Amino acid sequence: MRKNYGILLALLTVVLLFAAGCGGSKDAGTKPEAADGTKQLIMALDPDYETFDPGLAYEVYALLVLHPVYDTLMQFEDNLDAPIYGIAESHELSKDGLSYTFKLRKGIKFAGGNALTSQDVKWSAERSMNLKGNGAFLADGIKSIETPDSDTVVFNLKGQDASFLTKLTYNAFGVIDSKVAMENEATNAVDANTADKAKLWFDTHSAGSGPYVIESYTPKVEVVLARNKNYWGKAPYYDKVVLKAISDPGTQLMMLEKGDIDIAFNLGPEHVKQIQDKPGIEIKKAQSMTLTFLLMNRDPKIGGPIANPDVQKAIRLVLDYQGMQTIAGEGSITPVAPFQVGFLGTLPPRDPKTAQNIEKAKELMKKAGYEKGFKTTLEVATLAVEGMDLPTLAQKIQNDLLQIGIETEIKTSDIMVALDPYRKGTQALSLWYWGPDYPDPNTQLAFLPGNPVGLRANWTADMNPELAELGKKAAVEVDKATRVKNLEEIQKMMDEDSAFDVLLQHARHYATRDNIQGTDYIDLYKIDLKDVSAK
Amino acid sequence: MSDDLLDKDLLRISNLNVQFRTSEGVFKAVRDVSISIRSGETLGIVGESGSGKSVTALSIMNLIPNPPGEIKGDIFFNGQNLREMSLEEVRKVRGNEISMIFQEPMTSLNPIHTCGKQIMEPLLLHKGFTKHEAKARTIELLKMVGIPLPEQRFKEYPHQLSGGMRQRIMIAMALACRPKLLLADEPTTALDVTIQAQILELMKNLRNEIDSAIIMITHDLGIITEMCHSVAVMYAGQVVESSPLKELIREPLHPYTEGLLRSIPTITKEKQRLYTIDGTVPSPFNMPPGCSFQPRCKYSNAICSEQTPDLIHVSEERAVRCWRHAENIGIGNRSVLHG
Amino acid sequence: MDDSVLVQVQNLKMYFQTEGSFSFSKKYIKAVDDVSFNLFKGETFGLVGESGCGKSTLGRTVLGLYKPNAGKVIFEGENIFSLKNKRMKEMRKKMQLIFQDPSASLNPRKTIADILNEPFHIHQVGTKTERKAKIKDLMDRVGLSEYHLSRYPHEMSGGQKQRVGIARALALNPKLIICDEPVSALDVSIQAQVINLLEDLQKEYDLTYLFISHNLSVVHHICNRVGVMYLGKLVETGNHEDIYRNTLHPYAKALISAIPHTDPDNPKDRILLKGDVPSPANPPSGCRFHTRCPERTDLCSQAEPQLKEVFPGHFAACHLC
Amino acid sequence: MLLRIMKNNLLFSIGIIVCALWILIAIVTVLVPSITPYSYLAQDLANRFQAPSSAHWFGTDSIGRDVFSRVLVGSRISLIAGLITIALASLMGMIYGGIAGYIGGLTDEIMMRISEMVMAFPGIILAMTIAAALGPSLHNTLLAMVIIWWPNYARVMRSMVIANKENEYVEAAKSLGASHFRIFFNEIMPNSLGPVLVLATLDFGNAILLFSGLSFLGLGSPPPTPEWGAMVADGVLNFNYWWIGTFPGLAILTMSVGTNFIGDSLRDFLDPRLRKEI
Amino acid sequence: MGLLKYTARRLVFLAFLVIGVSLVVFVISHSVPSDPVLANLSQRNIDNQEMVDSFKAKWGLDKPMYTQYFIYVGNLVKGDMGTSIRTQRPVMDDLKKYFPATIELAIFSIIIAVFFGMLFGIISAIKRNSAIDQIIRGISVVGVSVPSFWLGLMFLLLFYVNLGIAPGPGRISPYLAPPVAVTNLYVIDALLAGDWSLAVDALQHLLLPGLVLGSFTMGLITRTTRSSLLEVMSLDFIRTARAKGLTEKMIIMRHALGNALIPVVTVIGIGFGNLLGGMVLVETIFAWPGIGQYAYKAAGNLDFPAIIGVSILISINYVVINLIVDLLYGILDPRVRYN
Repeated sequence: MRKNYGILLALLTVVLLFAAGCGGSKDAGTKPEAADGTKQLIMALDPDYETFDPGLAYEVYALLVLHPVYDTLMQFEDNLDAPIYGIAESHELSKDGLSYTFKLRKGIKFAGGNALTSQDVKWSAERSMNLKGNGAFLADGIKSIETPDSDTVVFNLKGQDASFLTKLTYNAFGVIDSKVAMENEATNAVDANTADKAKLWFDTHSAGSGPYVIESYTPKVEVVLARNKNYWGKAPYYDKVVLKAISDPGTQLMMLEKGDIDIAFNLGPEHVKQIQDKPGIEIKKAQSMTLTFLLMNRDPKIGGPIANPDVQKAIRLVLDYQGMQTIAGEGSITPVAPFQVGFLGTLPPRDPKTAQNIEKAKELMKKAGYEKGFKTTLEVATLAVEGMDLPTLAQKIQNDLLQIGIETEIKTSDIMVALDPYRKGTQALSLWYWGPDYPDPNTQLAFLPGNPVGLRANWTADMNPELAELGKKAAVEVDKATRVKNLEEIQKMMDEDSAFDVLLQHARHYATRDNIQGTDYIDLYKIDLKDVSAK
Repeated sequence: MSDDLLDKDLLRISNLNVQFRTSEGVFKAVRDVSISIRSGETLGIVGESGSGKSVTALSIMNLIPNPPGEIKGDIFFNGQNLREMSLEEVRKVRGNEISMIFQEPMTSLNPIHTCGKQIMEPLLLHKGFTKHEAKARTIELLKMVGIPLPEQRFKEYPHQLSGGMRQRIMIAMALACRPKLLLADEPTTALDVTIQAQILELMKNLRNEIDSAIIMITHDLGIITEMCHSVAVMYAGQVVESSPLKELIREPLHPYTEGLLRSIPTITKEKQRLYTIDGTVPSPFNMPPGCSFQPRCKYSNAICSEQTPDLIHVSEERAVRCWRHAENIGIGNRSVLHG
Repeated sequence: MDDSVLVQVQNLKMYFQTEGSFSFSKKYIKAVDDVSFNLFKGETFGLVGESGCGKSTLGRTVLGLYKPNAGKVIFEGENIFSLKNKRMKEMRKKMQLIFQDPSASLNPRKTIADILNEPFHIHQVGTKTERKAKIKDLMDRVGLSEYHLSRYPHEMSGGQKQRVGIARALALNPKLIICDEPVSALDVSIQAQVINLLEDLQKEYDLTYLFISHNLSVVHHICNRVGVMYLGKLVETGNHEDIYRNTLHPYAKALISAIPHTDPDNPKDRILLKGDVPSPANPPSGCRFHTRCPERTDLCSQAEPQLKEVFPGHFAACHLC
Repeated sequence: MLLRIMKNNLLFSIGIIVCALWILIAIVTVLVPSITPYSYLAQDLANRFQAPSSAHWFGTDSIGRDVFSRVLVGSRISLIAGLITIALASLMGMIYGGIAGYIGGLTDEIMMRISEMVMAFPGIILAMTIAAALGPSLHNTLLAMVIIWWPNYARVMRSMVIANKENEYVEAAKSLGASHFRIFFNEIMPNSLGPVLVLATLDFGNAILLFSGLSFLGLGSPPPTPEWGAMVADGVLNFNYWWIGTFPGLAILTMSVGTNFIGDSLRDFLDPRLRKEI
Repeated sequence: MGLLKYTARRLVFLAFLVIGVSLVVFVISHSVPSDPVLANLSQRNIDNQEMVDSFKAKWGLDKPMYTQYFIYVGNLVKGDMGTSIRTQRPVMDDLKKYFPATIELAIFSIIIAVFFGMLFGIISAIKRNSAIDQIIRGISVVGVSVPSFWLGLMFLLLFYVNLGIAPGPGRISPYLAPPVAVTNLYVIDALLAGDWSLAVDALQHLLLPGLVLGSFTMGLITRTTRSSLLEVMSLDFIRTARAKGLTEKMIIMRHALGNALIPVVTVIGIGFGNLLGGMVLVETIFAWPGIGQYAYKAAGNLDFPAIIGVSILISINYVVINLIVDLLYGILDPRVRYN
């Protein structure tokens, strides 16, 4: 008996290995066309999405999937300055600036066949608000939503909001087929955060009107989007889009080189260099809206010597921005203040060659009474920002700070764990990244003293009342010229006195096979999948 | 050597030397051993632990692992020199014409096979029996060695049996192919006194039935007395005396044999202080010069520590390795068995 | 009891549990089951029986190494099981143990000097120099040389190791030594040396021996009185002469007849017992020997025979006696 | 003895030489930090991602540090991590297992069930959780490793103690009136240590492996500590600069192979069952 | 009887284990300085007390620890392990999704490890101390010593990138769709669906991670097989088998291997346990969507419901594997059943 098992086992293994070995040598290297001729796009990325419920999803890559699935009233095409219409045809703003009235395009059907009405728009927005998910704050300013008729929807705001149209581009305002959703236990009621049971359904199904529908979702493996046959607009080129979850950029690169995938989305600057001259690959670069910055706590109880504004200024002067840009890769820049280049009113970035002034930094240290330097901890989350490893950058900062005698010990932790002390404002010196919540400079006002991010450095309004006041004005200003003036003034003030030092505005590096097009970078969506096609 | 000598002897070992190469050096386990046995005879080899008696038996079967062991000398079995046979040919003799019983019935049986399977194995291997025939013969054998309920025992595993029963299984296995020679290496040492008596009785009865020659290896002179016709006494790898049993008991020639006989307490003897052999067995790595027994021998004189005595015949059937007897007989009369 | 008695063993029972502690159905091996006998000062009492009969367990229980399930061991008038720790430690000096396997009973990581120093160390006896002198004396007594002191057990022969074991037992001047198969692991020529040594020491130190052995010839040689054990029970006790020449119990008879004899001219009739010793976990009813007894009657399987004095000083537990 | 084993055993000799070399490197780089061609911390952004050359034998990493120097300096961390883990885990396991084995009965049963629970607990997850909760640092990681590791030793120690408890020399000590304390530490412990030591030698490589695995996952000392596992992770990040990950990986391999060769040979040597001689 | 009792005892232990393991994680979760609530809300919502409260209410984090624990155990009995804070899905669903991928890889690599490990071990033991033995021992030690994350990297570089003879990371080629989920073992599901090429593709993807993951176990099995076989070959019953006249091959196949396998089974069990531990690293390198990556993410994010879920799963696995090993023991070794 035993002997027979042994032989069986041996045979089985040999057969398996043989099959594996032979097949491997034959197939690897080229991506065969699907047998039935369906056109398929394969994109590899390191996804952070955990759900595709448009009312709950708030992750960086959520819109990559949700944008082609759920239509929104407003959307972006390529320029983040001004949103354009999505399923809205036109809109009017009331004189007091508190009421937006949208007309919907006619004849739009959901993928399931139901007609899209203003009721669906209202229902979807209310559901998002009541689910109290991570993205719900975008709807904070909304007082009420009215639907005078089936293709008109009115948003009444609590106060003026210069960025309201931009906010509407988010998936929180993605229009859901409310009938289908309610069949699957969704609700827009006030108690939706406990009564709504549709999340699991939304993870693997969709009820939108966009060009694609979610065909399947295997967490950590792939999301498959299939063409929406009822789509109202121009049909996308690909029948199927497969988003492969491949967290390691090196692996993405390998697979791209092999032709196993069409897009490798999470490449670091260094990976790109590797494949510069490889045939069949097109390298894409774009300005990302992601910032990396240094948080310097203003509370002496937490920050110790770091809390001293002169020390903070000295740190800003001693850092080698040029070196950091080398690490972050070509295309990265250093804005003066936490306002991204590309947004309205942003000042030109620092010149990395002249930004560093060690002598002056030393003087400031002397002035602050820390001529001999001090020891502190530099906290950093273990993750990569736009392909740049944050702990690597931390080591560079550690090295630079030594020049004015600041000895740092790097403390790394997982992002979720690091977020806790960051949000509580208990970190003395920490390295962080920031992506705008919505593509409008107003989102950056959070960095001002007294505002949420400012408070994480315990930078209270009374420490710089002038700046805080200006920030409040800028938030509600709707006139473009005044906005620009205010924003520029804020940046100049923050260059002089700030609890933050913006180190980098990153470049986004990715690569595609050179036989596809329409893969340009849009910070909000990353890539607009419906636009991708073969050359 | 004459032909009739070969004819008479079923087994004749001459000048057997076995040595082991170990990390501490070479040690000679068996030195110049010559023994012969005729069909139907029972020969006892007696000696203390390390005297080389087991190694001698294993050498006959060519069971000494090589390396570290090395065997030299001739072993004639049925007129053929086993030492000159190929391993393949030796295997055909093993378990078939010569078989062996070991000391530890506990460990000498494979724990994961049934007793029946283990007894059947030599039958299938050497006799070309079918499984059915082999099973029938095995049951027969089990009955022969006095195992009750043989059909049931056939299916049982060794650990389900007592020590005495296991040793009976070993005997059945050894006798399966009706061997011409049976080597029994301390077959009862691990057993209790009453069980030992059973096994010895069994072997005595079987000896009459199967007509094999038996070499009985033991440290217990009592067992030798009960079982054997003739005896070879071994000390430090050498045969120091060989003799028919009764003569040996009555009149031991070698001082070691004498000491051995006198130092054993018996229930027949009067209570008196025991005779002792002083000192201990020499280390195999560090043999004394001359006679190996000389450091412990009360008769030793100058020559004993200078020259190694040969095994000399003092009569037709008796031989001894001792200078005392060599001198008694005189150089001229010495009939040297070998060398 | 008179002064001549050193140890009284009364109704001693020693059971071992076989199943784990979480088990509901507890099973016991009755290694020693209701055994009583006396040890007289200066005598050698031989305890014989086959493996598993409980003779070693009995020896160790008498020494207090096991806590018995029932019974008493009265040493010089005191029941050793009711002694407090400190008193018990004192008592330990008076009784010692010699083991069967001389290599197993010596700690392989200690030199002979360490091993022999241990009794003195444990009981805080003597100064360093006193101890040294005493150890030297002990080595002398058991026939070892001073240079052996620095050796490790594995560097010595079996006989030498057993001498060390004897020396250790003697160190604290005990009154009772329990010899558990002291010669059965030794070669014949060495066995005689050790037996002689034990006899010499007994005379010299006025020792009492409880001599446990399966070798009836050795027991015959060394013992004044003998007890025969079978399956945890004492089946016959008596003087050396009584046991060997006037054997009462059928088991004792079989045992004695099973000894291989060294006289080729007088082969004797042998009583062959059938079958094996039953398991002590599940002993037979009535007389425990009835399953193998050539003389059994119906009564034997029903009633358990008690040890009774058949002749003066000669006890046997058999319905036929 | 060492030389005698070495003479007959090629693998053992290799193991001894490799380990001796690493220990030497670790000691020398601590005593004479300037012996490395570059400081292991020196950044040179102009010369980042240099392939192996005569200037940088193992190339440079993402911020221009010399990989060779970092690999050399990294040896001390792996050695210390292995040493501390094994030392603490074996000490803890020995005491625990020793007590369980010596007392026996219900105590033993309960103690062994508890250790079995720890063994059943997925160690690496426990380590990750501890490191994530307390923040990654060398001593948190080592703490986690010790917590995972000790039951192995407890088990071996217990079985040794149970086996040795039955030895006659223990009974001899008991009959002499020795206390439990004395019996345990004087008679049983010394004779139970052998297998534990062999296990410890064999385990040393495993501890280095686990440690490097944890530091690969970012759970070791914070940067810029030149931990080999973290350096391999760096190599994965910078995939196509093969040298960044390959050399520290080889360093882990050689150290782990070295200790395993030693442990393996020692076990063969000390295991009497494999040295059976007639 | 004994077997049933034994199994029952193991199962009782399993219940204790689950409670113990979950309790340990629970205690850790409540003694760490980090706050999972804060860790899992977005940057904006953390400032919104209403959001925080509703989050806490949802996960029961506002109740005292022991209440939470009782709630948890109560749900566990009903088969509900709570909801992962990170994925927002029921932990049970997550485990069902990720575990098959891990099991498929583990089974594949254990097959590789057992086959080659035993093969190498047997060759090595037979050719003891020869060059091939040294080479195999070297390989097995390297197998045990090589850091899996590094080996995976090297394998991918060599076989996938440079030589192009092996497929890349993942369970199947990116352009293929996974088979209809039945068992969630892709190879089996593909075969069930009758898609032969998909099954082959899935098998190919198992090869590299399987080798990397199995290298440790393979080394362990080689080592154990070798030493176990050597040990068995020195036992008495092997001498008995030789004395019966069996050839070396027969001795190894019929008598030695069966006995030598017994300790190997334990090692296979240990190896299987180790595989699940080593998964974290290998899955990371090979983008394998299994329990290891899930656990890694869960631990890093202090997603305690998920951590407890994974821990319980793996602990149960450990106990079940041990149980299987013990039962196998009983099959391989007849002595076990009766002791």
